[in-house]
Amino acid sequence: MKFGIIVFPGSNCDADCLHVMKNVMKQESEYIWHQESDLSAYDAIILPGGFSYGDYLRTGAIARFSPIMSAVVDYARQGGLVIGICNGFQILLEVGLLPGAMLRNRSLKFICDTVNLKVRQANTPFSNKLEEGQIIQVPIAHGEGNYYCDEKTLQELNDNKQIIFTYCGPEGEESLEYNPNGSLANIAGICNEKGNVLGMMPHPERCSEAVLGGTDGYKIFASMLNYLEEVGR
Amino acid sequence: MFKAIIYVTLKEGVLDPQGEAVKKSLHVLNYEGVDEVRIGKFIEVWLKSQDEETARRELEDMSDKLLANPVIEDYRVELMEVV
Amino acid sequence: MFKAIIYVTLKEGVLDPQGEAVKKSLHVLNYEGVDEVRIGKFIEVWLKSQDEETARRELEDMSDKLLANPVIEDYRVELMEVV
Amino acid sequence: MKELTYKEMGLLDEEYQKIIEIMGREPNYLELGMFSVMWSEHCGYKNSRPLLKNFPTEGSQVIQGPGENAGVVDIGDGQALVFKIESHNHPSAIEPYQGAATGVGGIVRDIFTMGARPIALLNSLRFAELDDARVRELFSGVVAGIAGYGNCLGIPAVGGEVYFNPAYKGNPLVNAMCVGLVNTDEIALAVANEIDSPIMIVGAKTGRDGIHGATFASEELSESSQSKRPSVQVGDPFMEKLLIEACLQLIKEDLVAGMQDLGAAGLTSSIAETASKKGLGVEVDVLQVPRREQGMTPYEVMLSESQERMLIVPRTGKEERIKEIFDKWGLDAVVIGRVSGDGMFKVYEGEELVGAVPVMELTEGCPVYVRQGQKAEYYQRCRAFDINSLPEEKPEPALRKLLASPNIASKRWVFSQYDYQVMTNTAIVPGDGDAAVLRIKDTSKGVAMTTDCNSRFVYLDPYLGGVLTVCEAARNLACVGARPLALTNCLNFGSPEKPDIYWQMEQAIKGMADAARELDTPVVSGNVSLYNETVEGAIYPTPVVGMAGLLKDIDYRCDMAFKDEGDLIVLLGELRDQLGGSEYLYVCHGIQSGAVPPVDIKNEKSLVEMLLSLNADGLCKSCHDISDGGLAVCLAESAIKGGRGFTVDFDFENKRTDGVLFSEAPERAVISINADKLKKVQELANSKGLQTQVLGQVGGKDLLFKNCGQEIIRMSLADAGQIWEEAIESLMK
Ligand SMILES: Nc1ncnc2c1ncn2[C@@H]1O[C@H](COP(=O)(O)OP(=O)(O)O)[C@@H](O)[C@H]1O
Ligand SMILES: [Mg+2]
Repeated sequence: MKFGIIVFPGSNCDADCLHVMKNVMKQESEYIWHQESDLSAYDAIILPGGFSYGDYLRTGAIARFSPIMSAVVDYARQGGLVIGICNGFQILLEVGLLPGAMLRNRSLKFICDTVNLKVRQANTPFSNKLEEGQIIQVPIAHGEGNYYCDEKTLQELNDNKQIIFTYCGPEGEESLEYNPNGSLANIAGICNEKGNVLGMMPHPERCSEAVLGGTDGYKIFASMLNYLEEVGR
Repeated sequence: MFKAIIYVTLKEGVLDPQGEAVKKSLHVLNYEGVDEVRIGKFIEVWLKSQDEETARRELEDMSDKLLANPVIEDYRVELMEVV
Repeated sequence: MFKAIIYVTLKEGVLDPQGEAVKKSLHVLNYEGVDEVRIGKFIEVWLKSQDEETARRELEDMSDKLLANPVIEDYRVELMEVV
Repeated sequence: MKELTYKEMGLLDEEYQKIIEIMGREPNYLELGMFSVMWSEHCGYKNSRPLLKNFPTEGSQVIQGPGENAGVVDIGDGQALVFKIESHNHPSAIEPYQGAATGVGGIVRDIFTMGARPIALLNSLRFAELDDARVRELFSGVVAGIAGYGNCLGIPAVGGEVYFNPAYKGNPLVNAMCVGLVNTDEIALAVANEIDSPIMIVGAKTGRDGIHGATFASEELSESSQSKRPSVQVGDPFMEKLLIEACLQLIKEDLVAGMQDLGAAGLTSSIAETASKKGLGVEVDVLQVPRREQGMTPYEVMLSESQERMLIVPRTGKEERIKEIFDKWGLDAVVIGRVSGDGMFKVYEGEELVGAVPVMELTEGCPVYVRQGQKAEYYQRCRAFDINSLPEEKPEPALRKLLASPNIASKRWVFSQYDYQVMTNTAIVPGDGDAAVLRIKDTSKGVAMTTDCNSRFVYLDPYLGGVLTVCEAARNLACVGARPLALTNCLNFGSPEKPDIYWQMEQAIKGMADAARELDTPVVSGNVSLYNETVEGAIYPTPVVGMAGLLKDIDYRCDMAFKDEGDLIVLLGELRDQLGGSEYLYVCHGIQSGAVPPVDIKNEKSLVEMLLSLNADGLCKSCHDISDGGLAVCLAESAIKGGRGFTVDFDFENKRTDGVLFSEAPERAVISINADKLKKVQELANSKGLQTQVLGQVGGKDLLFKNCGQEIIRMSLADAGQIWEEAIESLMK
């Protein structure tokens, strides 16, 4: 399979994603500069973390106008797999592929840590190698991961089973105490209605190798591969 | 030449953690009369445009697209002609 | 009850990376008439105070201490009485 | 802008005379400004140069010692580490967020200027105590500034230290270190070596910010520092990120002959340094320099310290390709002048020559002062302080107080604001080991790094303190399994013009040099920050050491957490009870005094070798050196980190209980091992001439200390963990 990793000015997890896809997942992978406009060669697209355009004005706000983003929107509408991690998630919100918006962390501080996530849906292209209710450990690192949407949207997210990952405690408690940033309903990751676009604040690429202290992230990328192999693009 | 100020505020009902934090700090500093604090930003734009109407249209356009996020923010444009 | 708005801007000559980035982005979006962009913030404060004078003094005090950073920012207080 | 006199620019009468001699006339205002910044302590090292000569700077591992933007050390496989530490004390005192942020920006530029990809940040911070609201503001501003800048760049901040002491009231210290990775055949240097080659400036536009920043950094902080506030700059980490990517691309394509960042003293200093290496001259036209503000004078352009700018001397014929690359990243690259053969630094404004100064005089001509140090008045008094005159504090409350001391408590409040995992290399994260460990992708290697300085020791005994600082850094690296390679240092002191301060500098540097020589960790780079004083006096002398080391096999790294029930806890080194200068004396008795524990550098070296052998053989399950808070805190931290209690029971001999528990004497570490490995450990220790002692076992839910079977401390693990984890957090609420 061939993965494309989009590079905006200010992306800084692009190399990490490339490393994991290439050297750990052993897939053909390459960078796509934000001024490109053709995604036809790729089986899946990754929007990596970082500070595109310095995150000035609002996170993801300027990046969404990069030429590549209209291609990403088309790609997603045609059912292509798109995963946005951290800043990638923020960009997906701004461009409207996912509903809602990001606010600053409740603490107003950037926070770097490893958190527990509950897998809320396992039959998605991104979580089929995980089990529903399973608790995984994934690093976070962000200043604006406080997910917000209006009530109606939240209802829809619930009804359509679009909430994929939530922050939780070691026993799966989904309380405020285990919510690192104040996000609505402890949301850590959501997908679109069709299920082919995922946005998540935690960084699976930071826990895909044992030397980094955990491999739960590996399973998210393995799910994507599995899906692509089974269903095709 | 026109100068515009676009005031961007969080929508009512959207929690403003920064405003909350500032309020708390002000209480700590003994300004107990402070009831509420909300924080917004404003964007000053100097632009050349044919006329006021065009300028206003352009500015609203910019705001809808880029300067404000309609999911969480409201905005208001103030426009003046400058020399 | 008073409502105040404190406008905080970067001092003249101080680099405004945000404004620069927004300007560039507006050019990319074909708003070529945009000459300059500066970004500031404003803080809305609702407070109880004896009278306008006291309120103003308190607000200037708060701004000096907390709301603005005198090293790189200027501020301006707008005050009105509300019911 | 009001014109300054030479005195206001920080020049002495005799220095001004020397300038007139050099020029053969009165300098004009621009020329005077250029001299004054280049001859400031910050750029010219006029008070410290003679002392720095004492440092050992050579070794088979050293590729580049002091004199370039950063030092370079060989790590095998054609790869090298590039690192340096630098201060941003005064800007941070005035504007903590931006001061600290631009400090990070500056040190990062020093690293990629060498052609290296920055892979890690560390920092060393000093503040007064947190009960003061202004200190809390400084502390949170500085941490947020470091985070704001470094996180945006995507360089993990993997280590550092924070200390609180009244000695830093009004004059906090903010030292930032950056480590980069480079292929040895791609190291870039800051030289212009061809006459007529163009000189380009790239990156941010030049504004009026930071004029005379270098001078400002070389003065005491006073009321009038307030009026120099506009010299504080705002950083743009996004711009810097673009610069990193673009500049590293230039190196990959071998397009540049020389590259130099614009730091202190801006264009003046970077151009002078680039040209002076080969004794060449240079001509620049200030009108070509892209500006952010209108009406800037040549003086302002040449002295501006606007951030995020680089100077580039292209290889012949490569300007166009260089422009293309910068264009891709949305950056301007502009030719502003050319290299000349006459040794003069000529500044033009269009056609008009507005200043001309001999390049070498700016750099090498800087006067040097060899001063006379004098032993500080407090030294004998503190040494003679009789600790036996103090009552012993009860062990358990004492341990609680120590765990709650911000100097010892968990620094999570700080490092959780730093992205320490980006780049996916961090194998030992902040707080988990005595040093940070990073893997080097595509190899089995790892590198480790740490910053250290116990400035209370340095104050009480500058020579010993200097030795101990270097020893602690080396020990920390050995604890995680890394062989110490070389060090960088940031010498933070008060005014060198005061004889007792000069004595502190002399002695500390001598101590550091002796230890560095013995431990084979030469000095490859560094920075000097003097005049760290306020009206209330000088800071504690704080010569911060940043050290880097190499692990041959990343799989044999070791953290400090106890792992399994029943593991043996072994002390490497001796029981010692010297309490001079300890945190215990300060926290429990309010005293910062006493004789600093002596150190035998040879013995410390044996310990380092022992730790390296143990880790190379995979014998240690955990390893933690004894430093702040002593043996008791060392054990408590390993327990908290591992989520496992312990029982230690040993003979305190005739020593003071508080001494045995809380002495910060060096040459010691505590390891935990599988019980069947004890014999091997003992044999190894014997062969190195080191003592070992089994203290007890890992297990249970309590921290249990016994002296010959008699219980002296029993604290629940949960209790200890909570005190230690939440101390700083709760002070910052
Ligand atoms: N305390 C020190 N120990 C060793 N080298 C030092 C020390 N202080 C400065 N240096 C070296 O002197 C040179 C000049 O330092 P500096 O002016 O800080 O460089 P830059 O202008 O690149 O920031 C550098 O090579 C630096 O490593
Ligand atoms: Mg430099």
